[in-house]
Amino acid sequence: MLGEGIVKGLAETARNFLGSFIEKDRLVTVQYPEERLPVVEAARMFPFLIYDGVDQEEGLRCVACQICEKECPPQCIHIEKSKDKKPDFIGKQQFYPAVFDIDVSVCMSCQICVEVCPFDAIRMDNEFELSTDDRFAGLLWPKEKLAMPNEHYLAIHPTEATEVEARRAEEKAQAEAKKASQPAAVAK
Amino acid sequence: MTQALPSEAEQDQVMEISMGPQHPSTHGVFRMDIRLDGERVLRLKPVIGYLHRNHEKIAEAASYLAAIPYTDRLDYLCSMTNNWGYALAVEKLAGLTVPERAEYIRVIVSELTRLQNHASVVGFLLQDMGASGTPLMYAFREREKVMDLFESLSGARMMCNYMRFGGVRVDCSAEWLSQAAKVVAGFNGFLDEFERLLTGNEILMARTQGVGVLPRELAINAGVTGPGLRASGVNYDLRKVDSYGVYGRFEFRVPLGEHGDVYDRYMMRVLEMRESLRILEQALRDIPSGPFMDPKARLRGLRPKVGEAYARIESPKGELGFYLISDGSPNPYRYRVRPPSLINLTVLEDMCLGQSIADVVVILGSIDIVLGEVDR
Amino acid sequence: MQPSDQVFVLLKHWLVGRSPAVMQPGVSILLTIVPILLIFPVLFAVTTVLERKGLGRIQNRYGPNRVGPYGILQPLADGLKSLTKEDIVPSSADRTVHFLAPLVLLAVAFLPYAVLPMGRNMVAVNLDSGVLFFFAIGAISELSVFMAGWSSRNKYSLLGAMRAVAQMISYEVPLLLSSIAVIMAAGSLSTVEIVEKQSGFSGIFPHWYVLTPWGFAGFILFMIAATAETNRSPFDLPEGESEIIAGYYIEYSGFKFALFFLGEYLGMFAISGLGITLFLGGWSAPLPFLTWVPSWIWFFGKLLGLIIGFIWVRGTLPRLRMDQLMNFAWKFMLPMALVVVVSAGAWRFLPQGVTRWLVSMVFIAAAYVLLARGVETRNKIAKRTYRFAE
Amino acid sequence: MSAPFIILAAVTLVGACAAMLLRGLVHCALALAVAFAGIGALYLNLGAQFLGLAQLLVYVGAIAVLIVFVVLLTRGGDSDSPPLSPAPRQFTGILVAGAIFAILAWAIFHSFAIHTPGMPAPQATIRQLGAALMESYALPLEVIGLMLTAALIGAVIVAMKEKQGTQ
Amino acid sequence: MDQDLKTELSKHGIFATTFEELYNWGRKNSVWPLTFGLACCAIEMIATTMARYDLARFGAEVFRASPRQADLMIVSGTVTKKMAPQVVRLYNQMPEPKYVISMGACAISGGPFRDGYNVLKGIDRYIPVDVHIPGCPPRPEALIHAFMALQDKISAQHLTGESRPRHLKRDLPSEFQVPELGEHGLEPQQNDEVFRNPLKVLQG
Amino acid sequence: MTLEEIRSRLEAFVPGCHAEIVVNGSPSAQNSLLIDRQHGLQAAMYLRDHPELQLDFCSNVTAVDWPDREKAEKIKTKRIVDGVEKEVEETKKTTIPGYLEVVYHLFSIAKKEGPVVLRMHTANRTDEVTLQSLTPVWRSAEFQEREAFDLFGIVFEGHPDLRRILMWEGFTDHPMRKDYVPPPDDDLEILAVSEPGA
Repeated sequence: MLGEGIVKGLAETARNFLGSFIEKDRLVTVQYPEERLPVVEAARMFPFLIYDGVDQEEGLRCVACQICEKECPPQCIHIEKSKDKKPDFIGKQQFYPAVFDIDVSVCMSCQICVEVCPFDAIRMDNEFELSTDDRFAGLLWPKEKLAMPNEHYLAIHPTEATEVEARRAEEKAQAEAKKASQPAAVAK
Repeated sequence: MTQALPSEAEQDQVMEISMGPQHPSTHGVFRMDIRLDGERVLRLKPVIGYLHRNHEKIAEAASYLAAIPYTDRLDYLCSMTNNWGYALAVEKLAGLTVPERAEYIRVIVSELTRLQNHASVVGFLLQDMGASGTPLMYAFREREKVMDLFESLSGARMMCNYMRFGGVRVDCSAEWLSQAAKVVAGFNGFLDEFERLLTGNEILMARTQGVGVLPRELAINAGVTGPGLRASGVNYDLRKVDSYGVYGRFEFRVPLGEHGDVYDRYMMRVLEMRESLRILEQALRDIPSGPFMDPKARLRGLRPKVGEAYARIESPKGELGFYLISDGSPNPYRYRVRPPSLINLTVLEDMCLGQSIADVVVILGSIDIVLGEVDR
Repeated sequence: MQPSDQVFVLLKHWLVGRSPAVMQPGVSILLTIVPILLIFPVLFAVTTVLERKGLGRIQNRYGPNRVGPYGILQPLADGLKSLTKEDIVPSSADRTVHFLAPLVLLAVAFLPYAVLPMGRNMVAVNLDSGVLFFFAIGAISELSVFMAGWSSRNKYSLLGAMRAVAQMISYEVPLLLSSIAVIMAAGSLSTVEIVEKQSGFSGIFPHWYVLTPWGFAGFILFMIAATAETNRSPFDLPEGESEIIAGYYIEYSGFKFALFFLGEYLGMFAISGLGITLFLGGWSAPLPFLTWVPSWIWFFGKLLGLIIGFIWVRGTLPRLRMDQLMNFAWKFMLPMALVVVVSAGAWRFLPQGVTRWLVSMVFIAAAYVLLARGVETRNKIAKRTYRFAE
Repeated sequence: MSAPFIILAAVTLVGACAAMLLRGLVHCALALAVAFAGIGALYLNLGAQFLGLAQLLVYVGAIAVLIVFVVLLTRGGDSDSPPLSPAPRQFTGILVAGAIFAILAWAIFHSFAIHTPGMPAPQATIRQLGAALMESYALPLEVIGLMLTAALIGAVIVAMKEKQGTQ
Repeated sequence: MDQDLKTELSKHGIFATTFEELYNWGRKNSVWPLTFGLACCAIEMIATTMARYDLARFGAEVFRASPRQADLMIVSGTVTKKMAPQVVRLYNQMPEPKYVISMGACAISGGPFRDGYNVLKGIDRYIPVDVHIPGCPPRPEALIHAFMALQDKISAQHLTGESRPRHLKRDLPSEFQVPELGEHGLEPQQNDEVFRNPLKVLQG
Repeated sequence: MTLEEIRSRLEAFVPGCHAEIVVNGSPSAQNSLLIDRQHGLQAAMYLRDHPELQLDFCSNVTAVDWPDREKAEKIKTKRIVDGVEKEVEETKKTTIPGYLEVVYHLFSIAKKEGPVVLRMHTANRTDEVTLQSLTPVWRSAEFQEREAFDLFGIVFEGHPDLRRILMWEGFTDHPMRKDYVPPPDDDLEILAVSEPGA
């Protein structure tokens, strides 16, 4: 009969209207900024560089191998290799990035830089409150802004970070064992 | 339903309007140059290219891996299926195999994609019909649940960048699977609600039945694929025809329409969502454990042998194909997307002739285009 | 009678009495007009918030709730913004007509309140032909809509205006016819008299016309036609956003646009007020033991109820197409309204009792079944079943 | 002559003149609507409530809108003014207007009403109007009704033929 | 008015409001966006208005399809060269005061597609942008955040003095040059009145 | 039906048609059929209407740009060097003239088979870029051929509405060609310049 479907539809909206006062399921709004959705571990927004220890320059894991720069699909990473070298966590001499910029106005948050990085140096942050009225300087992040302590990594990606930690500890142990077994080589 | 058009002499009130590229119901930056007699459409020419982002050119200049995040942005409602289509093409080109677990994960995520795409499309269709947002809100309420799943799996809500040639990027946890099962279990309730709200609604029926009829022969000849083709009564679902991935193992039905009008296309989507739920239930139940990547697959520096491959999948919009030519270098020599949205648009004019302008937006909504894919 | 019932009437008398004798007629007029000019725009503001919040609740969300406590200051902010917004007149537009259109609409939107009895003894002018006045004024608003659409020199606005005028003319017919049923039953064109006819009770049932078979059908028809007259969803084709963007006021910005909004809502209140007057017993209480509640509270309460109904319908239904809308007006609403008139006539001349209920009901039900089938076959709408391929 | 009468008369006259003199057709139609409204208001001012409101409802609400619609549908609503009619036709117009004015004036001056001053205006309520229409003037009413019905059916038939022709 | 005095007054229940504050309060709390989506970000923009995030809480659900009635243009997605003239035209049609949020990488700089031959490298080349949101696409919360940043920006504006908002400076245009579709690309490539290219700023 | 059978039937039933099988070296093994440019339409018609093939569905239409290229072939020849017969590799360079190619992927909905891949070449990349349009056979080629016209500059004879589709009217280049150079833009150096350190 004509009108039946309309009445059914009206009943449905009425149910939702009244339900919104009773059931939480019917009122799904999360009132940002006061309420926030839980941030999932996998969430990714823009990359950051990890450093160990307290000193940014000292502990930066990046060795300026430039793989991420090459693989970055939109080409938003800009790296200039240092002239000198510094030791990394296992004591091997490595280059470090003299300049490491990410143009977040171009970055597409694809995480490919993270996937290709062999040094666990770059990871994705989940910070998204980044709006700014500064088009150039505000969105071109230099090394100083990108560097984050390892604790931050552990905090936002705990599962993955602990795995990385364990692996790195093992590598370090191996390197030290190697060092211990071949003291002559090192001495030379 | 094409009515006879008035002759030139009778066309005294002919009006040319150009709908778009900024128009609330063109689903993005799409323009239609329409010639109207009163409110009746005499001619309709789609004008596209307002979102032509040079996807193919960019992909040809980038490595095989770098193209994956770009495929996310093709049909930006269904990044997972786009990923799959591309991954399938590269796998064919390079001769990679996919572990079973990865195949199941692929099925799960792409059926979830289908659910959220169809729900949003129906919502948008109703929005075009002037329902002040309510069906769309309900659809997006459910879509957010799928988005949450995608985010906790891949890290991003829309641009998942999840599949890799030879598997998927990360494994899904048992927790995620149970969460997905919960979403799937709740989805039927949503569909019931949606159908109570809409399916029997006389206004919806009056607006959609007999409107925008696409005859079977034209649909086939014009290469229409997806729900639009099946609404015209053609039994052609690539999940059945090609049985790519592990689709051969699931029990599901392909709904078929009879009239080929907007209502049928609407119902196809609703019914397909129900079938997708069946597939999801089976896949979530049967997913095996094991590796999720082909150990032979190399992400960086993949250099397939000289040759070419065309692979296609049933994306929610229709047949999504990828055609790759390799010249042995790390970049594809030719990278081509067969966009279902664009090709389904071919028949827009045929469906709209003789209809009123209010029907045009409804017909367009029922085709389900995404401009990112139309223009690439 | 309760003093609270007549509080406004007494207040007015008191104020008029206190003013110098020469100014008394002027003061009396002023005290009648000013409250109307104040109350309904405020009601408009409240309604916009109510509508946005109500739609929000229907759609599982909160709606505006951050501007002021619970978002009640939202319309104030919107108003302030609209006032200070740049007023753009398109260079190709007809400046005079473009300027006049919202003013005419607004003037016309306020006039019908003159004959609406908003409480016992609370009517601005007790015209003998109040209902006729209401429709006569309402007819002018079509012209203002046309003026707005035509003067903008925009294809969409012209299309919107044509749609609006065609639709308003078409739905005026069933609107009038369903009112005529009431006028026949009441034997008067005066709104005050019509309400008074309905204010009695039989047992616990009030004498509202909506509680008779023809009155019920007439009320439904009246509200459908009213929805169309005020361009509310699902008859909001003139401003059908998904097709012709914003319809006839597409080129209006700033405060003029706000005036259109105001005019539209005022029209909605006025026609709801008429619906209440004609079918829902105006200011009269629904149950005998509730007569102690002041009459104006009943009127505004009913008004609020109808507004919520409008919002509810808007939150649920998609929009009709123009030809379907016209077909519906002429091939369903009009014959149905005629049947309602006939049925009301039968009601009047048959003796009280079961027979007239039965006769009236049979009339309405038979007509509904036949006409509904007609609508279904004409639009070829039917439920469908689908086949599946394995 | 009271102030309201003067104002209303002025509005009506200005509206009527504008309807003749304005260049844009739509403007003319709108001015005509103003003139109609003015006449309606004059009726109201004279205490003929029903007539005044009916004038508003029918002339402003229906006829003016119809005119506007017709202008729009036939000419696309463009403001391209038609060339002013040539002098001979203007002359005929003036002649016709003068003749009508003369006849009306003659009729009014010879009418019964103005020669019997002091007669109180009859209290014509709507009930009386209805009764008059249904009782003493039932036949004319029916005839008019029949004619209108015939016209309506004729219009429908013409429209249907056109529709068939296009199909 | 003196801020200390005002807080003191408000403690005693007296709300002193200057005209400036009222004006800013009005326009900040009633920002109606233009129904206008370009690409992927538009979906997130729609998601922002939907039940989960509900932009309506800020009074901003009144998406107007006609630029004449809109206050805010959310450039959500890739602006192609073919579309750019249309975007500028729409901006020109909006009445003052009008705001622009450039949502997502593509709108800011062309984003991942900036190497494309048909992609405009940032909408700020032609129209002034108030807030940029990086991300591809930004989360709905990020859009709300940007919206609140815009509100803060509005309420901090003074109506007089050099820092007054753009629409109150008589000498600044409210309409901007619409680029033309040329044989190889847009002409001109940017509107120098609007676009501050750091390259040029540095050079001179 | 194998590709070889299709080829021989085509050549038999479409008079004057010359078809050639292009072997695809990749694991996908999707070999294709190169048809001469004069008989494309007829061949397509034949393939669509043939009761055993029923290739009623033209899924994908692609253009490929092949600029002039030098093909370096390593040829092993036996030559007597220093009196000993040795296998010596020689590189032989041949210049292959450039052309534009269109590829059609055909499927059969009725038979649920496919793909059959058709290719056609233009004579060169500059002035003789005309091919027969297959839109009269399959409507689905309409927009895709327009796209090939727009982005590659292939002119399709017999196309009902051959206009630019993605780029605007008045645009003169064909950007998907391999030698297309976009107009210069001074933007891309901003990144390096606006660096705080620089």
